[in-house]
Amino acid sequence: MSLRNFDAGKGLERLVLMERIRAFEEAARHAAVEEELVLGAIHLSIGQEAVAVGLLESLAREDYITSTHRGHGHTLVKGADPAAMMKELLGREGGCCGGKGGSMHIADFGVGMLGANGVVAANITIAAGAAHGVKLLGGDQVVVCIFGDGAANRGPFLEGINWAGVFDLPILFVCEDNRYSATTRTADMTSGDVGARAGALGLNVTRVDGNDVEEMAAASGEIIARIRAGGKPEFMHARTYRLDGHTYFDPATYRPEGEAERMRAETCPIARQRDLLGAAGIAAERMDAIARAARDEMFAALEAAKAAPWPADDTVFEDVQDVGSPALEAF
Amino acid sequence: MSLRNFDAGKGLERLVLMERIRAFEEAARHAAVEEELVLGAIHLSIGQEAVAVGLLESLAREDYITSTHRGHGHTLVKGADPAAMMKELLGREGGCCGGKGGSMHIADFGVGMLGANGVVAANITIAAGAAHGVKLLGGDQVVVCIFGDGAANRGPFLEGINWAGVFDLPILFVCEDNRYSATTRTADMTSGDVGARAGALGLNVTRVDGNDVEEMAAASGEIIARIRAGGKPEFMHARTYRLDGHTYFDPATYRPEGEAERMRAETCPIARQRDLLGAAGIAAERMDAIARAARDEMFAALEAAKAAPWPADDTVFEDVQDVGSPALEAF
Amino acid sequence: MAVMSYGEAAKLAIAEAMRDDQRVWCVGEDLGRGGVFKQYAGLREEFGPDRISDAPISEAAIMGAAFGAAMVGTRPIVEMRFADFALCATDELINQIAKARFMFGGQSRAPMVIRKPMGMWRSSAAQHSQSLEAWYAHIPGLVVVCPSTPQDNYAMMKAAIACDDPVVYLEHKNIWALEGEVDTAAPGEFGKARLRRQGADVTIVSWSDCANLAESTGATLAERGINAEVIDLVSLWPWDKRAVIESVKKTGRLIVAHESVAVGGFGAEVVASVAQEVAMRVPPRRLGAPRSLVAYAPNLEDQLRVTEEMIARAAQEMMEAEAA
Amino acid sequence: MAVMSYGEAAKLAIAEAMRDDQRVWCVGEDLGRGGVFKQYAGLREEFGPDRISDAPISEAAIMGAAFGAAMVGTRPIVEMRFADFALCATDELINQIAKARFMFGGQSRAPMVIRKPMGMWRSSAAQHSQSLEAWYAHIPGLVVVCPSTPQDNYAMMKAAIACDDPVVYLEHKNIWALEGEVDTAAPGEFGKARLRRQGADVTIVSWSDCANLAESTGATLAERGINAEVIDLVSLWPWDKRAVIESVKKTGRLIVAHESVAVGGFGAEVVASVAQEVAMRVPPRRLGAPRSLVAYAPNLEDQLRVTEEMIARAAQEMMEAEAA
Ligand SMILES: Cc1ncc(C[n+]2csc(CCOP(=O)(O)OP(=O)(O)O)c2C)c(N)n1
Ligand SMILES: Cc1ncc(C[n+]2csc(CCOP(=O)(O)OP(=O)(O)O)c2C)c(N)n1
Ligand SMILES: [Mg+2]
Ligand SMILES: [Mg+2]
Repeated sequence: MSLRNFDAGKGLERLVLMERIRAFEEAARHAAVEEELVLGAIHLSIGQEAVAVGLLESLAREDYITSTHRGHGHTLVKGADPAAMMKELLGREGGCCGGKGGSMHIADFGVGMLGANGVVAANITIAAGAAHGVKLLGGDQVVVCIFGDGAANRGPFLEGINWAGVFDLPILFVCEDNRYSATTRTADMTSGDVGARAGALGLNVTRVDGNDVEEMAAASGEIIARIRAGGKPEFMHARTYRLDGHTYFDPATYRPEGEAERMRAETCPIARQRDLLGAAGIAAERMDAIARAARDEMFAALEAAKAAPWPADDTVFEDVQDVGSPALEAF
Repeated sequence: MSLRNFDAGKGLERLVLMERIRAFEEAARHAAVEEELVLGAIHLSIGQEAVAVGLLESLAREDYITSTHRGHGHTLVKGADPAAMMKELLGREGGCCGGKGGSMHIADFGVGMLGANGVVAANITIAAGAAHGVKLLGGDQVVVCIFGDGAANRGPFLEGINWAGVFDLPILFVCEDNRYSATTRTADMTSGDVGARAGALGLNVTRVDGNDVEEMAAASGEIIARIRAGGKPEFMHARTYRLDGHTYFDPATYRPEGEAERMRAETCPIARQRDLLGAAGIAAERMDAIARAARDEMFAALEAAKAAPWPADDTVFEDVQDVGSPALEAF
Repeated sequence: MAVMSYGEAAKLAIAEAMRDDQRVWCVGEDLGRGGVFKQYAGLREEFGPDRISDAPISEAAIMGAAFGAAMVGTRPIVEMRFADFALCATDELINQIAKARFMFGGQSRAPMVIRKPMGMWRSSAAQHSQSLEAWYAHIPGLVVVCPSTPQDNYAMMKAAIACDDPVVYLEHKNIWALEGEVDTAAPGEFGKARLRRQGADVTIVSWSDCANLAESTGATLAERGINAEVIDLVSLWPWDKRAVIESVKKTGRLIVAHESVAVGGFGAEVVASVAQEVAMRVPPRRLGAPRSLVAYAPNLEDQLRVTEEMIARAAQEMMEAEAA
Repeated sequence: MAVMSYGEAAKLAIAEAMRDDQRVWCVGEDLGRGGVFKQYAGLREEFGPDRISDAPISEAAIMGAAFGAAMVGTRPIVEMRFADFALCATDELINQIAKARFMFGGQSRAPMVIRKPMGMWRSSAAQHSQSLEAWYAHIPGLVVVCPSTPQDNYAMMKAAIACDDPVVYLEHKNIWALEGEVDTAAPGEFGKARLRRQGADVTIVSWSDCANLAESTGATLAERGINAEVIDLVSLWPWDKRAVIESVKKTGRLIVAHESVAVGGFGAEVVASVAQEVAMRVPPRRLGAPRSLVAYAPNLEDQLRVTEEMIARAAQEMMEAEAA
């Protein structure tokens, strides 16, 4: 990213969002590791914040996204309340899913966040369908479907993207390529090229540096504008890097020595954005304050979550189904 | 196909095989329509014979194929006994699957024919696995996996081809593109290009006129030789045309007017091969005799099938499983 | 009351619902040409290609995309062609559709009808003949319907389309042409069994096409002096446990008959539920397919079928057992 | 006899089988790094990457390709990671693997072990917690195993690898670390239940981790003066119907307890089978999860669990019911 045309005000907003994601996940990790308050697996997107931030800023609240098991960042940027998210991670009342879903099923339909998913690639056909629904209802929302590099090896990748192409749906598919699928280097289990797959399925493909929030934002803005203007479905391949393990308890020892350290030093999207803003004349103190504020916000969210009660026991029988509900006497 | 380098002897052998497929299916259709002896659905490959014939002649008996619901031709060319096949279509004792499978599950493991399949695209991952097994066992067989154009829209297409690419397996995937998926024009439900999909999955792609048996044979021979020599998995897109309906009872009224008639007149692979052989000096009478012999052979197979008894009732409890078999007293 | 076939009855219900509610649409392979069993014949002409939508051969996408479209406010009817092919979309149905509302804490609904033509259909062999209704009854979040008559295929289809839960709708493909009277004013009710015959001697519980067999067995038994009460469950989840229990309390004898494999079939649920609440006069009986696969040859296929004679014999044996 | 964990026991069985038979190999995601539960830790070092093979995230291909490889003469062990993800390969397992031998008239076999770690594992929520053993028991062609102890996870894994049928092998992911003695000389037998405790008052039938709960409930009940006979089925297909029936003939009382959803669970099969053959002193009882989904919050998850107290109470009520 060069300084030409750089809008420092926008750049700062993006930094704020990235710091908030980072802080949310650090608070979540703290809750998990230090306080053992998060019982299920959580998957951190530390190092990948620029994708969520750059990608989603062009969306309106009414637009839709579907996400993955690694969806905190996407959910936060789409507009969900971090306190409700943190309560969900702790399985508490007031969690955005009432404590029933946890991190892997985080969702906030009120802001168009149609759900993380515990099944890799399952969100791809669902997102295509959301766009199909929008088209049938004559709405003008755009759908953004985010998945990992590993997801490109599952059948729904082909079926969902073909579907969007056939029905000409208002959707952007985004492969958030952090190079790993759990403990496996994705390249070792992938033949050919992910972007080319989408191209062969008839979609226009854009490749971006997913650790450059400015590039992400610029590219996403253009694509989403095209789609909103009645264009065809598109595909984005965003290269990034997962700085931590697959789950918070994965030491990620399978990575080549020094890789993570080097990537942390060279490509952390937050550090890069700070450098850029610094070069544009923004004082380090101001940026430190942003990071501190984000930390304060998210640790406060954690405190609020810790103070929240467990969901009422009998909510486990609610929202299963109306007809033949387990909450009914008869069953 | 030009006459340069044309080997009329080979060309005649190919004609024989195509006529045998055609005659087998005409006998089968006769049995179904006129005699109501075939009770399940059968899917005829009339018009597509050149694909089976050109494709499979380079295989040895030990090589493997997997096929689809439209698999009579492949099975026959791979070396199965037409009488056993016809018995299977009539559900009789002595059928290649003992009358348990019928047309859609026709198989002859003795000649490396690992089964037709009633589920579109399911044979793709299975074939990749057969090649995987060959590689693990240190065998030198090649696997040929045949599926339709409609199958390219199912997830196993992506998963199976990626698998073959990742594990570098001795397999040729062949899309037998007859333009239709049941009653739907496949192009209307397909985004992008099928060959390009395979290319994006890392495979070398060859496009051939599947109604030209000489071109089919030449291309297949080269590819299979490459694979046998230790090469990588490859992909072939063979364009052909289904002259009849999806099943024998489908009148196929959904096709544009005159399309089938035009295709029958212009592209029937048997007619084309006869023209070629005629130009090479082969007498029409000789070719007529080939057709007659094929018809005699297949109608004799039908008579043999009609004379065969039903399978013994209690075979329905055999070959389910060894452990916990329904044939055991206890169950 | 009009007389119509089982297939037409569901089509009428769909057409009426589509006229009433613009959000209802159908999607599946070949629907534009009427669907593989002609269940949609003529609907495209009225409703157009967007609402009677073709689909690629992509069962996972058909199911998953319909679900996505349901989440944003449409009401899809999903056609799976053969219940067997629906297995290509199992993750979508079981892990996504059935669970979403709960996992997301009530934020979403999946008002969908998932049509899965089921059952043996002469010489269709093992991949086109399955009856897996027991699977779906076991999955929280799903409603499961197995209609056996034109009346119920009309009324339950109407109810399924109106329902805000995902409904697995299993039509039996052997009875598309079965004709009967349809009262379009009679509403379909989930969990309400249909009494196909009253009787005091033995209760025969069934569903789907087997319920038709059970009813005719009832007539046969009557000639032999046995009054069977024949209950067609119509829906398996919820199912009318009360009606069955009341009947068995009266008759003291229970036979459950279904086409699907007996082992682990829903008949086990019925028998177990009754056994937990009613002391029967004689041990209950389950009739279903042996744990073997559906074969192509007709004589082999027949080995797997529950027949009228099997049900009648069971009833007679139960009467005699006690007499003895 | 060595003491080892449930997870190690299966690993030992696999390692021994792989040493004995070059055709045996394992395939699944992340196996090279030991697998998600470390069930394969160290095996790649001994057997190399071809026989402890990584896989793309392609459950359908893992299942389908392993089947293809089985058809040509290898003996694959397929790792599905979580039983839930196996639903992405349902067509491959149900329509292909289970049916091939039959459809092809005995020409092929599918000697495969399909490992599906099942069950609730603290706060894994609805997509990582399912117990669907009842589904597989209902499918002709499949063998179904649910071991609950290191001994059985060793012996049954050995038997499963040696078996020429496809074996759905459901390990419970809550007990990987459970330790116990393993007699490597004692062969595993399909369809042979393990008597976990002898008693004459009430028969408690269970499997998978719930069998451990049933055994400890037996001890608790003994303190309260009730002698429970605790039967661990170990395999659900085939299952040891005779052992259960003989036991219930003795005790006259039957409880079936399992972690999975009660409605349509395999407990229904057990209760129905017994009810068809044995006149019991009191109505049988089934204990399983309510027909709801597994929730993330621990207190909600606990609402779905069968507990020792629930089983004990059921036994006591059954004793008192008769006394009254
Ligand atoms: C169908 C399915 N298979 C396997 C898993 C287990 N799993 C969870 S996350 C993951 C890796 C996914 O990799 P990728 O798509 O690149 O996303 P990332 O974790 O890198 O964000 C795997 C294999 C799953 N959740 N779903
Ligand atoms: C998974 C699945 N979906 C649907 C069907 C029904 N079906 C049988 S053949 C067919 C058309 C297949 O088209 P194509 O792959 O082009 O093969 P063709 O029939 O043209 O040879 C369909 C949809 C099926 N058998 N399996
Ligand atoms: Mg990744
Ligand atoms: Mg085709």
